Amino acid sequence: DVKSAGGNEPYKIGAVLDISGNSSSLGVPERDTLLMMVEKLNANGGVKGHPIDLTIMDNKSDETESVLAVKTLIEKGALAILGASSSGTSMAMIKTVQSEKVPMISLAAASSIVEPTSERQWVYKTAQSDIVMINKIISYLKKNNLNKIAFLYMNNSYGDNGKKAISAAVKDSGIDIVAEEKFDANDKDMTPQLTKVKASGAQAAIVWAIPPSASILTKNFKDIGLSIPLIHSHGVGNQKFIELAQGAADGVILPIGKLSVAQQISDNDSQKKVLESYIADYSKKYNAEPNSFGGYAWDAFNLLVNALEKAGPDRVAIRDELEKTQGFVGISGVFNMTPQDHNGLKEDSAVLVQVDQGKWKLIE
Amino acid sequence: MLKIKNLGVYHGYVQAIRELSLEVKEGELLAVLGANGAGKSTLLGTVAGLYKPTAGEVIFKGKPITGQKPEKVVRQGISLVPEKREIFSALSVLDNLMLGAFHRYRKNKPALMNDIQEILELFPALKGRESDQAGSLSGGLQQMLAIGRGLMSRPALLMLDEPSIGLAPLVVREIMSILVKLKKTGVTIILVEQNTKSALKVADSVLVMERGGITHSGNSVDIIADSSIQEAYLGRAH
Amino acid sequence: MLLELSGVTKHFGGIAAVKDIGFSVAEGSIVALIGPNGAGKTTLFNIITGTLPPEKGSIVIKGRDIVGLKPFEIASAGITRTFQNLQLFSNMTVLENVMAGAHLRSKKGFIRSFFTFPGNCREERKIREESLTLLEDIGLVETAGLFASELPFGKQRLLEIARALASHPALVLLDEPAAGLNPAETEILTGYLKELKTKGTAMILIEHDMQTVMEAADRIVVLNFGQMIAEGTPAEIQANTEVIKAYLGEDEKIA
Amino acid sequence: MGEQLLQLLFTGLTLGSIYSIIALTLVTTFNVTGILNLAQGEFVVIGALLAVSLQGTGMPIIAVFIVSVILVAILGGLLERLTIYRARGASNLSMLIITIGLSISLRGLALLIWGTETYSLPAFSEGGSIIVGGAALNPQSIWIFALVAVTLTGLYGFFGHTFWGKAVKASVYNQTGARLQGINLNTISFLAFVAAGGLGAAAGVSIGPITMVTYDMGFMLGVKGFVAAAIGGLSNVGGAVIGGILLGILESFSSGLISSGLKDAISMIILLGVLLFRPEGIIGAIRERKI
Amino acid sequence: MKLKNHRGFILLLLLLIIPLVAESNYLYSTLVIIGLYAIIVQGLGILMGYAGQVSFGHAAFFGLGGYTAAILTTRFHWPTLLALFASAILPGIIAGLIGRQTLKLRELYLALATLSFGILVHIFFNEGGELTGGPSGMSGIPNLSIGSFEFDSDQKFYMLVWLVLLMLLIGIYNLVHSRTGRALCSIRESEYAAENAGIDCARLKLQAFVFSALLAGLAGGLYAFYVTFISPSPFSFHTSVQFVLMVVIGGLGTFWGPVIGAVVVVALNELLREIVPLLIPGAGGEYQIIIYGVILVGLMIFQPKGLSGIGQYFRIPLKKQLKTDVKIRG
Ligand SMILES: Nc1ncnc2c1ncn2[C@@H]1O[C@H](COP(=O)(O)OP(=O)(O)OP(=O)(O)O)[C@@H](O)[C@H]1O
Ligand SMILES: Nc1ncnc2c1ncn2[C@@H]1O[C@H](COP(=O)(O)OP(=O)(O)OP(=O)(O)O)[C@@H](O)[C@H]1O
Ligand SMILES: [Mg+2]
Ligand SMILES: [Mg+2]
Repeated sequence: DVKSAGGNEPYKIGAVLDISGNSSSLGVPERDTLLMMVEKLNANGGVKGHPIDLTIMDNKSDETESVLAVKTLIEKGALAILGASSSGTSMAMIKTVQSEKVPMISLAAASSIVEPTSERQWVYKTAQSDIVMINKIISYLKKNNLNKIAFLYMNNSYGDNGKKAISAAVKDSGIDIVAEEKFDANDKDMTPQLTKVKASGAQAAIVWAIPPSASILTKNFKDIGLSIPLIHSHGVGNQKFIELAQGAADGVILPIGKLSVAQQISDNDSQKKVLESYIADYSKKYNAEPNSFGGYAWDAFNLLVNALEKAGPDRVAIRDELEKTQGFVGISGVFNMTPQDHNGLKEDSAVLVQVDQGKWKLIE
Repeated sequence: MLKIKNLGVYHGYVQAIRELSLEVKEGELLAVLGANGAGKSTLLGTVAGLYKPTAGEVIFKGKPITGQKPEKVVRQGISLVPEKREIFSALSVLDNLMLGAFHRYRKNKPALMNDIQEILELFPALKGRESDQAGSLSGGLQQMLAIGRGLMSRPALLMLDEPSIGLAPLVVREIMSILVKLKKTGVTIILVEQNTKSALKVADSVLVMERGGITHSGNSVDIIADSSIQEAYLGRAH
Repeated sequence: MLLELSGVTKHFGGIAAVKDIGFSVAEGSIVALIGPNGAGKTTLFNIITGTLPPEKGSIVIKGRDIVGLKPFEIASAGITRTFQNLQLFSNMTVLENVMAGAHLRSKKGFIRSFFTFPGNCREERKIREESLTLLEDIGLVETAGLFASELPFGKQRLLEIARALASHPALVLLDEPAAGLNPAETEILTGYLKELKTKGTAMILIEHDMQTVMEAADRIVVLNFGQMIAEGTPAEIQANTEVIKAYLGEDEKIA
Repeated sequence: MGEQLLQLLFTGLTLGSIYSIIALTLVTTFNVTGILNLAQGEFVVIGALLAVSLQGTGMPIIAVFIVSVILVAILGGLLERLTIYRARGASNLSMLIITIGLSISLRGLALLIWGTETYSLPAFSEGGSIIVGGAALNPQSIWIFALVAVTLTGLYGFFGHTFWGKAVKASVYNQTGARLQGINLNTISFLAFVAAGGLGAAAGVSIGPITMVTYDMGFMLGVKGFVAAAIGGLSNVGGAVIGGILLGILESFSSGLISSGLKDAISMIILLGVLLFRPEGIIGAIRERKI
Repeated sequence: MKLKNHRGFILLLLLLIIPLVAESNYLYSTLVIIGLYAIIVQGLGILMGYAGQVSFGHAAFFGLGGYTAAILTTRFHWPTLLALFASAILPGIIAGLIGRQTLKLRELYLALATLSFGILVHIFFNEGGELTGGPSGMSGIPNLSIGSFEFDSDQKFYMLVWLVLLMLLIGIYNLVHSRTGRALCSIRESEYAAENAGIDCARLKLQAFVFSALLAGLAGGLYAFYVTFISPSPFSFHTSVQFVLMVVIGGLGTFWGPVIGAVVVVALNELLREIVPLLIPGAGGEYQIIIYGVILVGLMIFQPKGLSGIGQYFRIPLKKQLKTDVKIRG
């Protein structure tokens, strides 16, 4: 029972996650991580003796449901809201948390969730913005003198945000996008798009997508005999991608949070210890490797706990503390929040890796 | 052959048949008369298994068939030509006739084709239209098809619900003579008719229904002679 | 003349369902249309009411050619019908069926219906009263509240007639109205139709019951294989050998 | 350019084979019961997911195929008894809603058992793509076409040449009439769903190697199959196959030559065109006279 | 008119008093969503239940209304009230344009045509680039205001939505109890007979279609102003199916059916979310989905004519009820 843990009044927090529906592959590991974290925290005496009472609600990946869920949670007295898992469902909650003045930490990537910060005082997020990843890729391209690229993206808000970010980033960089193709999350064959890429003379292909379509694309890529470098986004940063691509993934390059290559990063890296303990805890409890989505939830939860410790059960104070976060070492990177930056992650939060015989290999 | 005891049938909460009992002997042609809504169609439908009685018993050849489903009843040798015809309008005339024999053959045998030829002889108007869609036929031709399909099942008990509807006078007479012939081969027939005159000509016995019950029954000669029935059901011309 | 047909023709595939038909219907008269099964009678009704387009020919009502008009326009020109294969509004009550038949006699459109309160609507009340009277005349008033599908077969036919009459048409096309009625009931119906005629409604009557035809019709048109084989008064038709051979049968005695 | 067009054609055929097999299963149930089974996509998915689990036990692929087909066929029959059978006599729309309800529940069940993960299935035959004229053809699509051909032949034989086939058709057009001829509608409906389950699973196991398998992909597959079936005329088995292939090729060429974002739009416009100008489908079905 | 016939309306009026007693934003949001759906489904009910024409594309009109409001206010800075009117009218016009051809189709074919229209519009939302904001959608939609009065709280919005609904219900009540309502029903029953009774079926069907699109658009506009963020995902085919579900669950061709359907579907979802974890500890969304589907199937089996028919159980004495059950078998 929650109350008995520390004998003190529990702190209520809420989470709205995309547990079922289209984005369930995000919401499920997030839920599992949160459940694990709460259990561990409460077992260790909670926040200054106050146990955490976490209510998780499933928005079924639906925006309207998201609004209803966040309102329920606020009604039940949640001090802060974690979630939602994807951009659309997060965006739908913003009006409510802004007008009800409840801090919210989104687990989705789109930078528009926290920008402009003047209209998003209550909204924070833990996933790296696309631009962080894009910059990693751009520098790789420049280093290898690849000036003509093809950009392929999934036709949803993940792909759309990637496209916006890269179009902005390649300006004045001397890199040309010579082919731009999109595909549906449900598509079963991307050969038509790749045929166009093949004809365009691109020197590298960049793909903004998640599995399974990202894996199908990778298979098709190999099948039609394309041999230019294939660069994916962090959206494929899990073992599943490699598994599904059935061998075709070898050679794929991508920027990624450090979680997947925790063993390979240098011991000096401040994140190393945090990463290893998360992996250990998660594998022990669920008998599976954690992925970056779970990592976003880990970060959001701990950021909140940090703020709670300093602020106590007061929404305004929690918000203020979140904004003051400095040097917080998380799974996705080291967070330094400011009033202008409600994400707080920089390029050092990502690394470039390459798939080598079915394993991630750090390449810098 | 067919025995009905104290039958009661409801449509919703309208009682369509109340405490009705009757008996039909083998090889008999029974005509059932009665005003609209008397319950004639309901009676036939109940025997055929389309409606479930709330009371009473239906016994066919000594075996109770009360409440059995139509697909089972027809296998016992009872066939109904329903008043709304219920033909398969998107299938061809030929297929419609074939399906009439479904419970006998289930396979496309030469014997089946012979039977179909026989039916087409009875209804020459259908000849040459075997491959037409049944739904494109005129009302009367559809009626012939429905009767033909009923005959295809070679029933021991044939029930016809107003077979003369929509048929030209010549054809009505033709049908009545077919019924007489059938009867001679030992088929038992229940004929519901509003075309009283024709029906009485061929019937052995007659039954008059009113509000779900039987008001008169007897052989056709007696019934024709009964002046009260004359007035109520036979109209002026007799 | 109320209705004049000439040269009306329609084929289905190879079958000439209706071929070069021409006759006319005088105001307030009954014309019977008879002929063997499949002769094209119903098809002719379908053509007159605009349900099927004719290939050739003209159909003129009150001086206006109605070929090419839609069925509802033809209805508002004053022609309604009953259907051989019943087309009742099954999930509506008997009264509603008749009131729907009276659609043309009221005016409110979609928007006005939305904004007016029906309880205060005089028009609606009037239609209701008239429909009940009509049901009374045809003998269905006790069943007014039943769903049309709950009526026995014979009464469903009567309801079709009532619905066709509800718009006060100049001409009604009746497709076998007496089918499913017993002789006594048929007699009542015949009387009713004759009375209707005296009130000025013209009718075309398809009917296989010769007694009704002979008694009610002013003129008879006989079709066979889509063609008109005879036209005349009941007495003339009765004596026409071709008609007897094709349709009535030798030994038929007509009262 | 020629090579590119050939590649697009091959891709279209691969997609087309997937859509055809699903359209074929949809049309079969529709022909037999008059019910448009929106849970058909779920049968496909569950068949494929079962195959994933069975394969995990080390069974050979042929055994996996058979067991999964049998299990889903049983599931289909079971669901028919539990739902469709109990609702018999209800309107078409109610039946449609029931199948929607079934598809929702089955999706939930799949989520519960197999989770949100994406799985892959091994191809029936070893080896990579077949290269023809510089373009790659996925060998699995040949297997799918074989399945389509076998099913199609079976269905044609059944509906066109057997007494039972006629009886089944008749029961769709007029239920009362059919029962009066001794045709048992309950059995037919039961068998139809058994077949729908079995065929669905067969489709699932064969397309899995190309599409990968997630618990929620049934819905989209169902919709695509539905569109393909409609292009073919909705009640015509041959039409369903042609509709499926057409849809696949159309999608492939429009995303390869025009714009991938508009690919679905183009197939929808084609569908609308077919509906408005040839509502009976590209292969005309018959229309009945009602008056 | 007798009081008895208006019990529903009185109940609705009572609902409007809730704000005086309750103070739960969650409750109001749920009621706002129910109200919006009820508006759409009530219009769809006229089209499906009365005119007998199925539409699997109404999420498109809902979305068109929402996007119209969003685009006009954020891109062109229209006054919100004016944009709200436009959000009803534009879908109406579009329905008018596509309806004439589409409504010639029957049953499943009509369902398919509306479905493909719905998917087309959804693609347009996704592909609209700058205009619609693409898959990421548009944020920054202002609050709805009339003059200086701003609908900035759930409570105010709730009052607005349900007042609109109440007024629409009164109109629809008039409509279905009028000559037009009867004519619509007769189209559903037999188009041949309706035409021969002088009813212009094509026109009337089109009117019903446009009417239902207007209502869906209006609800879409209100939705945009309520959530102040809009993206393509709430307007997909799934939503269209939900609307059809609501109509059928409530009861086709009944006046109260659609409202009941909207209430039941939304409330059921919310309830399951609360109750399922209590019944099955640790249960996630999976169980909710399964149970929801099972309930849906159960409703259709045991109440195939919809929930609004349930009232009859209370009116007919039990004895008669038993007899009613003895229907045609099979
Ligand atoms: N489906 C039904 N629902 C409700 N009531 C029905 C239904 N079918 C028939 N009835 C009622 O049952 C009674 C008997 O009807 P039935 O059809 O058996 O009469 P009938 O003698 O065949 O009449 P007809 O000569 O007109 O065919 C009638 O009162 C009728 O209203
Ligand atoms: N839609 C159609 N398609 C094909 N053939 C048709 C169609 N409608 C009618 N026919 C054919 O046209 C001919 C005339 O049919 P019609 O229904 O007019 O006959 P009828 O004189 O009314 O006969 P009955 O007295 O049997 O009702 C018939 O041979 C019929 O099969
Ligand atoms: Mg009868
Ligand atoms: Mg006719």
